[in-house]
Amino acid sequence: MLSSAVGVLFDGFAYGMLLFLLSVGLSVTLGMMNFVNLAHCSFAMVGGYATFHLMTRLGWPFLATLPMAFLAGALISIVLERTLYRHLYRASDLDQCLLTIGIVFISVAAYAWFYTTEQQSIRVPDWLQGAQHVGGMTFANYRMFLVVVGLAITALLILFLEKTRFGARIRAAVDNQRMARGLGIDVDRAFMFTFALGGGLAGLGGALSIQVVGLDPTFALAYLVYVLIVVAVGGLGSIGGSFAAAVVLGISDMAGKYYFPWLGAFLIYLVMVALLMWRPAGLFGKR
Amino acid sequence: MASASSIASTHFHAKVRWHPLEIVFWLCTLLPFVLTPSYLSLASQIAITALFALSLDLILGYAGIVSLGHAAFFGVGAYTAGLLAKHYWSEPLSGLVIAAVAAGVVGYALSHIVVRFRHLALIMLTMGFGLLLHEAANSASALTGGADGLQGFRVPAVLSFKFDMFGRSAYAYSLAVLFLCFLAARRIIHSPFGLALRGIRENALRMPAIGAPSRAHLRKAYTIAAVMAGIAGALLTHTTSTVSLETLSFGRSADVLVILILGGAGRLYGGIIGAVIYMVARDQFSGINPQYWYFWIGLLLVMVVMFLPNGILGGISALYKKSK
Amino acid sequence: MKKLVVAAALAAAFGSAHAQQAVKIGMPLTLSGQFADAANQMLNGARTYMKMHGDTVAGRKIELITKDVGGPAPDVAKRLSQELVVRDNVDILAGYVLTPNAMAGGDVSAEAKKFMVVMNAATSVVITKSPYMIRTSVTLPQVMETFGTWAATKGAIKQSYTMVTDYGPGHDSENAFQTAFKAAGGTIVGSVRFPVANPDFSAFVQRAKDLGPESIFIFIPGGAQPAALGKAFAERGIDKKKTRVLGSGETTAEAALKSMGDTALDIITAWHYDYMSSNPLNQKFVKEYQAVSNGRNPDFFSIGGYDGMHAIYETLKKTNGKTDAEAMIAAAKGLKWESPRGPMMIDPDTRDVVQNVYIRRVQKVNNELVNVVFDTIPMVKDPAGERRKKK
Amino acid sequence: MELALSTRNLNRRFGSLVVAQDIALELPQGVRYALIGPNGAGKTTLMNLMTGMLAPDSGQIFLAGEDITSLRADTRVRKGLARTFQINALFPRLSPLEAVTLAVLEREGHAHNWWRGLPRFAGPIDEAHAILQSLKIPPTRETRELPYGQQRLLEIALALATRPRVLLLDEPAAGVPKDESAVLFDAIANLSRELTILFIEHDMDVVFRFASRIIVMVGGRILVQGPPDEIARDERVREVYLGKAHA
Repeated sequence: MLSSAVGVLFDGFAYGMLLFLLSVGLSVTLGMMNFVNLAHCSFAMVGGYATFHLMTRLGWPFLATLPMAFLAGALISIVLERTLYRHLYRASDLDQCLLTIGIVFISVAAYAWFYTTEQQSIRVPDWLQGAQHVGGMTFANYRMFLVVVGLAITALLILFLEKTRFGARIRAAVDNQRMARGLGIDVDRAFMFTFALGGGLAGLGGALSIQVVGLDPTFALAYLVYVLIVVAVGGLGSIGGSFAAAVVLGISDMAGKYYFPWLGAFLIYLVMVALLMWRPAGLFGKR
Repeated sequence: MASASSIASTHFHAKVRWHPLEIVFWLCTLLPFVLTPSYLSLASQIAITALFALSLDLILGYAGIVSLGHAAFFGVGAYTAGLLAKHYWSEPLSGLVIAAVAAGVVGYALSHIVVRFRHLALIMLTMGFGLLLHEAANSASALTGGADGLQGFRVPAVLSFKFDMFGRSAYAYSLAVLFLCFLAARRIIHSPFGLALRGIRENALRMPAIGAPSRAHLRKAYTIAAVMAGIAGALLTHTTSTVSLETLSFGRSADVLVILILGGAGRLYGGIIGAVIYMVARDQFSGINPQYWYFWIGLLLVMVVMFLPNGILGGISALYKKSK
Repeated sequence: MKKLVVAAALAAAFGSAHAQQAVKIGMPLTLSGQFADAANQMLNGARTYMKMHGDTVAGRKIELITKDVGGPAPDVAKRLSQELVVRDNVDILAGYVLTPNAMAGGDVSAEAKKFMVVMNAATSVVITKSPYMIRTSVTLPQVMETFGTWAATKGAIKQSYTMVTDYGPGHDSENAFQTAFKAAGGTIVGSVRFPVANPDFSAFVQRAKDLGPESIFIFIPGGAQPAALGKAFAERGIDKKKTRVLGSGETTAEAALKSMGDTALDIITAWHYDYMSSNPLNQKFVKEYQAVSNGRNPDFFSIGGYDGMHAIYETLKKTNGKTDAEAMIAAAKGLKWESPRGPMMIDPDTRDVVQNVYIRRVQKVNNELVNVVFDTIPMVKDPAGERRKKK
Repeated sequence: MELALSTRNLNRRFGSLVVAQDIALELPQGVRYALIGPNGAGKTTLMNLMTGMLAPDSGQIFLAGEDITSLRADTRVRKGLARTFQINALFPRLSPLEAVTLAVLEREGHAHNWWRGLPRFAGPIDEAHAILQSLKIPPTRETRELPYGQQRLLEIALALATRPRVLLLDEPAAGVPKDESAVLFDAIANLSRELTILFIEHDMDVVFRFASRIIVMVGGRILVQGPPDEIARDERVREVYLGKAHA
């Protein structure tokens, strides 16, 4: 029984990495900048379709498309931030909801138009296929890859934000706009970069998730619920919080399906409700 | 001293009196019978969605509670009415009352948890309860018929007016119930309790400092909103004789939130105007272009937010003030 | 007196014009949302038939009017069906990808007395909603009970562990397969249900692998699930010597095979159609279909649409263009024809589809994964429909 | 003499920071108390403890002899303990008349009535209107459009509407220019005699003109309390305010 427990923990952790990549950007924009960006998963879809397009239409290798997916997500978020979001930083959060839901609808229709409603999948390189069997335990290669990428991104993110001067400037601008402007920090540029970073990570997350859950134009709506759960449970504006929440929810979802499948979809919602009632501000929430 | 109290009471009287525009609006709701007889079933579903949006407005527009799971009460009302018609009797008016009570009980129970939270935690909890109820209805397929929807019941007519394909009695029934609930909502808004709700929305922290039991007020508002949402759900069951999991879905909760924000929250008419515009636009766009109409609805939402902040009514009243 | 003559002339003109007037077919489909792809495949199937057989029957032009229901929403489906009848005054209602929407459409077909053709919704009881309805897709008991009986008898399988998606059709398939399998002497060692929303199957496949039953039976809907299940199998792999994998046709659909790769070999499925079947009629249909849908291969939604149009064309020929429901349903009952899927008939009593059920195994044919048919149960009636007749 | 408000060894700390230590206060009925002390002495915290906005670690609070330590904030208000806030906590889009009427309706227990129209509650409306007139606040413009001084007066009007026995004023004249604050304190001065008032204030000549007794608080503890002339001469007070070097 122990072997399957380790297997489930590993799968859960890998699935958590995926959820983390998809939601960390939203935790930053929603938490620190107080901007309700429900279109966050559309950025993920942009990254996903960028990878799909490069691989199937232009024959790029899988790994080469990942940075492009990041760029695609970052680019689309810069465009949206500069044209639309900028005007709504001081608007009510309800108006922000309406704007971003509108963008989700537009993205769903646009991708259905360009890529049809067909369920897309990609051929990852062989060394990412199949699984390693170690002492009765199965570790899927792709999931190991996800864990490695997830941990690397988390380390880079924390290093960048905590250690570099530019990272410090972003945290300052995002934490207290007025004070940061007082110190001469170009807050607009910091906001734009924060959105780009969040959008890029989502794009990367979208690209990485094709192999696990597939990709079709309704991705932006289907995964919005899960991303919101991770952000709320993790705590606004805290990268560590999102990481912890993504891992907890990933493992509990996987374990739920394995050990008490009759609970099915109830489990992840029960875990969310319980965690929120215990820690309303989230596991590591600042506010 | 008469002059002192006269100023004061005129201040409140002015707010309560019916504005001529309101009367014109409610007369216009009768036009579909004459102008668009073949769109009456659409009109009936718009009236039902308007009632659903009105119920959300009570807690969002007036008490500041953002809910992403309001379809839970809509669905409870819909299923109660359906199960009643299937196992007991299919007379709709009594069905409405029982559905309203059922939704109210569920609303009252959940309100004890919901009022203790704020901001994102509150939104996610309402969403969580909505999703849990949806899953419960799906797995209790023996009772609810699961994904295939509740089968084996029909609601033939209301007060000897047969529900038929043309939707005449459906629209009359939905509109009448919408109007009655609207009157109730209007009374509530202009009552002391309505003033207390607006106080909570304006400054929830100050309310205890003036001796207001905020949580009790919020619980009552949440329950009233649940009752009204349950009535809307039951109306859909009666007028279409169908009940499905979709009445409990996250999609319906998100749609009604979009409709209310589109129309403008906190103005009683926001939900109704939002429902008319959103559903007519959706019907026309999807008629022209069944596969990609989402694009145009998305564009409409973006345009409204960019040019009419605080929804259509909010934007118009701002333009009106600016022009004065 | 003069007025009377003019009225009569008008009526005559109008009457004869009636014969030339187009036959309008109203199609409420889930063209947006989660089931948009299924609706597109079905519509392309219908359009392929019209391209192959022309768009006029018995002197009347055929016109398709599509509306978007948006998902499993019977209230919207009912309203759209009503509007098609009242506003667009269609002669025939057709399409209906999902069961709740078909149920709602059935009410309108009965009330408005309109001939109705269900081209997919597979829950057996749908057919009872209107006396003017026929079905040209499949019913779940028709395939799953047949498969359950086959598995315990010809398939020589003693035990099975069932895994189905947790929603209406999933529950029906589970109970159909289990009752038939047990009736034919097999034993069910356990069952599990996947949540509809989250298509990540690795935990379930891992659990089935660890249990190592003699066989597992899988039912999943079309759309996102087959590819995701395929990936989970490719990742986890199933010890084919210990466990034989049985499934509904969707388990090894085109998208699933593409992502499963060789782990799909030897998977045994039961279904009524496969686009790779060598039947000449099917080869022609697939070629024409690819032209209409810019290169997509047809699936069981497409064949449902294709055969639905065929039934409409044949019925109109027999009533030479008259579209009143009584005449059409009488003409449709007992209709027999050779479809790309194989022989087909509309059951004269239940108006439901009667067709072959094929047992297939995944094999490599000139290194392409194909569902090769190795057993056929001919002209299977819907068992649930038969039981309803006895009641 | 009946004690309006008293506390017995009230303690509260935030981690290592002690904000209140064995606070023992006794405010007799009708006396005007000033609470002074340097910034961060714990003056506002003491008010938050007494009004139930903040729960004490230990100790008790009595209102007219009744132990209200465990009561909710809104229940304490209904028992007669009202307060104003240092930073305006008002209702931006309600008019002053609506806000004060709401306070009166809550007091009379009418606020739960969700069926009768507001105009039918002439009593509370008139009472609210009278309070606003007494403090010269325009009744019908939206609160957010009022000048800052009048918003400070509205804070007091809201507190008065609850007909308190004890009124806690947290720097009522904060941010109000010199001349206007005189008007403000005149309004406070001629409030009814049986009303016990405790106000936090930094401006010493205002304190000495209005307070009949003064409490000096430092580092979460009460240093000394007494009549104004005694406090003026007290060494410790001068030390606290002028710092040791100058003493």
